[in-house]
Amino acid sequence: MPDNHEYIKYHPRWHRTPIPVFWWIQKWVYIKFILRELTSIAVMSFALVLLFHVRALIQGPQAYSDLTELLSTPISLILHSIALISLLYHSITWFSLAPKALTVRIGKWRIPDQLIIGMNMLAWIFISFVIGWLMVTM
Amino acid sequence: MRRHIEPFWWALFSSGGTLAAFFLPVLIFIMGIAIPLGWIESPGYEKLFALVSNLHIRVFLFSLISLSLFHWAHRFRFTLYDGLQLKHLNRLIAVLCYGSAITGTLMTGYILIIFSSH
Amino acid sequence: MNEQITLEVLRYRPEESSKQIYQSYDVPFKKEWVILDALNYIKDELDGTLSYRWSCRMGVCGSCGMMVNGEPVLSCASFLETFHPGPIRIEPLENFPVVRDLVSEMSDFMEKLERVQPWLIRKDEDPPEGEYLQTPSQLMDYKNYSMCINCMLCYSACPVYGLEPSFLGPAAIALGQRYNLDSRDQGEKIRNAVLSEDDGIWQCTLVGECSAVCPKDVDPAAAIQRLKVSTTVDFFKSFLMPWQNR
Amino acid sequence: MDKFFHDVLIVGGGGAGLRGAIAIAEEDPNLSIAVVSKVIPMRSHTVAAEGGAAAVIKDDDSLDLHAYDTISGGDWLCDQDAVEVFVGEAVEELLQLEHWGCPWSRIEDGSIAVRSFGGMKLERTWFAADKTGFHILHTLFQTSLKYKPIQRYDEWFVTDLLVEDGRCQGVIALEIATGRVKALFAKSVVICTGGCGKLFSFTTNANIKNGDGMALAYRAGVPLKDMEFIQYHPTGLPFTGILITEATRSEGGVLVNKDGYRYLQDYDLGTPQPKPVLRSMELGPRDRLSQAFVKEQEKGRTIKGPYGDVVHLDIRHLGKDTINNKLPFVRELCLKYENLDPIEEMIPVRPVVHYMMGGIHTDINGATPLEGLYAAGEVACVSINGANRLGSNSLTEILVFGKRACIAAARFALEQKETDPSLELLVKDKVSQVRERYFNTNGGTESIAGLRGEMQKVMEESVGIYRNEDSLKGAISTIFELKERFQNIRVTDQSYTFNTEITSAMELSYMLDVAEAIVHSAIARTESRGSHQRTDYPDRDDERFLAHSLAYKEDKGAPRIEQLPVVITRWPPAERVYGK
Ligand SMILES: Cc1cc2nc3c(=O)[nH]c(=O)nc-3n(C[C@H](O)[C@H](O)[C@H](O)COP(=O)(O)OP(=O)(O)OC[C@H]3O[C@@H](n4cnc5c(N)ncnc54)[C@H](O)[C@@H]3O)c2cc1C
Ligand code: SF4
Ligand code: F3S
Ligand code: FES
Repeated sequence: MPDNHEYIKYHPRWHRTPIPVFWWIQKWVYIKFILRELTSIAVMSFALVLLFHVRALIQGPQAYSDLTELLSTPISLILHSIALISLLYHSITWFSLAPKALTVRIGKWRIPDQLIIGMNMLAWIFISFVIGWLMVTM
Repeated sequence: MRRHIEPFWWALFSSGGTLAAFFLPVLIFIMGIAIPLGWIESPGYEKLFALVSNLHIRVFLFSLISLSLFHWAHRFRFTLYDGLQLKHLNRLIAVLCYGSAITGTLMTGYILIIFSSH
Repeated sequence: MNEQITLEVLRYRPEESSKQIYQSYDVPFKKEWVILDALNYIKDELDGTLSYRWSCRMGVCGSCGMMVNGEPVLSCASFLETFHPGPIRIEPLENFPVVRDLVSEMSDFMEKLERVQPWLIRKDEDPPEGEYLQTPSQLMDYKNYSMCINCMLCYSACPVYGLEPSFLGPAAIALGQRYNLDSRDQGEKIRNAVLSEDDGIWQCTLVGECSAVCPKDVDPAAAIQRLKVSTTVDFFKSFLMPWQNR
Repeated sequence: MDKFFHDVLIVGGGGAGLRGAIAIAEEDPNLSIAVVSKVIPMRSHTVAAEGGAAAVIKDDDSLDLHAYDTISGGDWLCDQDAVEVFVGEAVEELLQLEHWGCPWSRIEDGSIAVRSFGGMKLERTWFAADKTGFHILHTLFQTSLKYKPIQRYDEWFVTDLLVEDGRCQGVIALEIATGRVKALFAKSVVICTGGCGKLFSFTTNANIKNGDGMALAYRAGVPLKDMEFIQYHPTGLPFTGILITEATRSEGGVLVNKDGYRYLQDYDLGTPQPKPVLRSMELGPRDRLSQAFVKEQEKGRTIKGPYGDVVHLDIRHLGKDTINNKLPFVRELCLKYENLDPIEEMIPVRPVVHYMMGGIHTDINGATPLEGLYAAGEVACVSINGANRLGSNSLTEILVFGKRACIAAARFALEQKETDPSLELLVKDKVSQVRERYFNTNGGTESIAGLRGEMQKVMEESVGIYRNEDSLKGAISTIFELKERFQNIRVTDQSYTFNTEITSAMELSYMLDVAEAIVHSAIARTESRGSHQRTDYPDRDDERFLAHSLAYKEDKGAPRIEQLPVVITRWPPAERVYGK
């Protein structure tokens, strides 16, 4: 027996804790993270809905009014509400993380993160109002 | 130096995310909630048709829809990897996600092109 | 003044059992004590067999990171008072193999750190007579990435690293970016090639917890995001202006 | 039996060890270099240094001025040849660090910024905000990664030197993670293990500063030099002993007693001025400031606190911007550990054990009297610090002499043949000694923490800022007794895996040896000089004591204390004058 058998016997014996499949429900911050990631489903779904709008426009007034009817069903309203909430969450998280990706400088002065977030939010609100106003006055 | 395709997907993901963040909430609100509930009056078929006939609008719609799909494809790919620990299905998931987004983009392109011939 | 507080310490002693077990200790509750003082009390007065790392007791050597009530913290910078009335759960840092008790194995990081080439790379071999000039604002460009004490809290908070231990991880990437942004450095290309490999920045899904737990405000999440932006810009540049590739 | 061979083996991965390792790798890439450290190198205590590193760079400064400040600051106990080498090589070392990427603070045009420091006549302290040591250590560590010949043994604890044929040929070390005890052979060995502040309970030093290297050399018959000179830093936070850097005062912070009075003016340190004046008042040397505190305390003019008396360090008048830009770490530490914001409140401070002027006796190339053994950094005594080190000289010292010692060791290694196989027996013997001594010891009764506490108490009480014959005699017999009791130490942890109880026991035995050298050196020096203040011999005595003390370990009983004359080149002993 080698004279150092005692330690060889115990080394290396590291303990590894496996990560559970549902790791993301263990902490509130991870839940928020996974919800943020799941907003992409709403993004995708509504992009497809937009495409359906366009398709209905091509197919003529009849198809379009069918679509309008479909949109007024409670199911559609619920789904749209969920999508809206998801997208609000998406927009807010997206803009709050914007300063992580870009630093803007004016001369030597680096624009503080809060200001970048603020400017994005303002632009967002502005765009939303313009689009809303266009739709109403069209 | 090996060139990775990853920056390409990421660029699509982040431009899609940005467009979606700016435009989608208000569009959902108006088209999916306010108009169906009658809070806002629908502009009507004719006006909308005219609107979409505008080339600029169509280019915009194309970018918005297609990039949103890529945004989803990229994000969802990682959600599947990490959230469900499906890393070993890496290839398959990537093909499915980006494949769907590419198909969606082709469809969008097709529909918007035939729109102009109406 | 004789108030006590309970610490539930997750212990692992490979020679005795392959399982981790919680062991409770009652220690005096003192306002000015940090968790580390309580552990030292246990080691000195109650149970000499408890193992953990520490050195500076002033939040700068980076050796005393552990999970306290589920959050990765520096135990020399977290006061008992915050967790009153207890009990307080003390566990080794998550996402690392445990060697013994609260001691985690971090050679993985050492290897990764080396991989990002965290030293100044210059094309010209001869440095100047005096110093390289660097204005205070150029210094500010990378300063906060140079503050990393390698405490591993960020790795412990990053689920992506937990799931995929091959991920280069927040601190190593931030340190790579630290040299990239240093006005004296010319090695960005070489480093970015490593940083954007499969195990590099693209694994990060911007969970952001790395920055949230960092005791030195290094903000590794931002380092990674900015690298994504700059690598992407380079990627498109190399398509549009292939003559620039050399 | 596991064996490892290297050309040069460096014990310690702090600033001195890493600087030296890189120097060897650059000198001769064919040499194999081992860096053995009981902590991962970036945990070394160099990381905690805050204020800065001194070197002459500005036009109005000169090497002679730096040398004079150092020598007078050291109360003429410095070897002047060493000081000349030191100030001469200082600037290239700091520039070298700059070229490796150290983020030195700058002035607007992009050149290096310097600040004033205690005891320095001109502004010559380079700094990286108030985390200078941190940046130096990380720059060195990260740079060292690019040199392939440097092989690290992280978390290996050196337990013994291998000495055979009157030559040091390697070390015995314990791999902490596995409990293996192995021999690491080398043609030369450099000890860079840092200081021994943990001999005292109230110290700025980290848990790992136990004088390991001093004890290793001492046990191998190498003398320890000037061990009675222990620096108290005047501004430590009560309870934790966390250091508030001298830079706080060089930026303009002032010390006041309980009446808000700048008491230093009463102790021959100049008169208060609104702006900091170099070599005056708060910018006097550390020994004098710490002594003034004790005098002030005797007069009852200090402030009572739960952890001993304090005075106040006031930086409120510097304003938020200066504090945030130049002293961010000071603010962070106060907020975190004292729960006060120095922008609005005064900081309570008291003198705290900080630095060891003495150490392993070496020549100006870092060579010890034992062939093949070198030393550098805080563990060594070259001596450039004399009876009192000036703030910001030490970081420079670890670079200059870390490099010199390692280069000398490398050159020595090149001349040696392969290691002698007859060492095997010695190794077997030493390894089993370590194993029998610490693993499988049952039935001891003395607790590690208990003995350590008693040692710290006696050191604090008897070998503090002021000492006298009686206090030292008491300390001598207590340390002797503690050493006896150590033979009966209790080690409850018998695990081979990351056993930190065994390493603390070993550290305690190192500290007891170092303590022995300190108390005996202190009693032999019947004069007052620099940080060694004897109330029974209040004056400096150049007739008898313009000399270093050398403590040699004896097999039994007290160490033998010898003297070695100080090297004087151009600056004959004079009075130390501050504030004029
Ligand atoms: C709080 C603080 C602030 C300071 N500020 C300043 C300042 O502003 N300016 C200045 O000039 N100086 C300052 N100093 C002093 C200076 O930092 C130190 O003197 C210097 O860093 C010592 O460096 P070193 O390389 O000799 O040792 P260290 O950095 O202490 O390194 C010692 C190394 O030896 C290893 N080691 C020890 N024992 C063993 C063993 N048994 N086996 C294996 N390895 C071992 C350790 O692991 C470590 O790697 C300060 C000191 C303190 C405590
Ligand atoms: S980035 Fe922050 S959390 Fe991560 S290792 Fe560095 S200091 Fe620690
Ligand atoms: S937590 Fe992890 S996923 Fe990215 S932003 Fe931080 S590295
Ligand atoms: S002990 Fe050094 S960071 Fe906590």
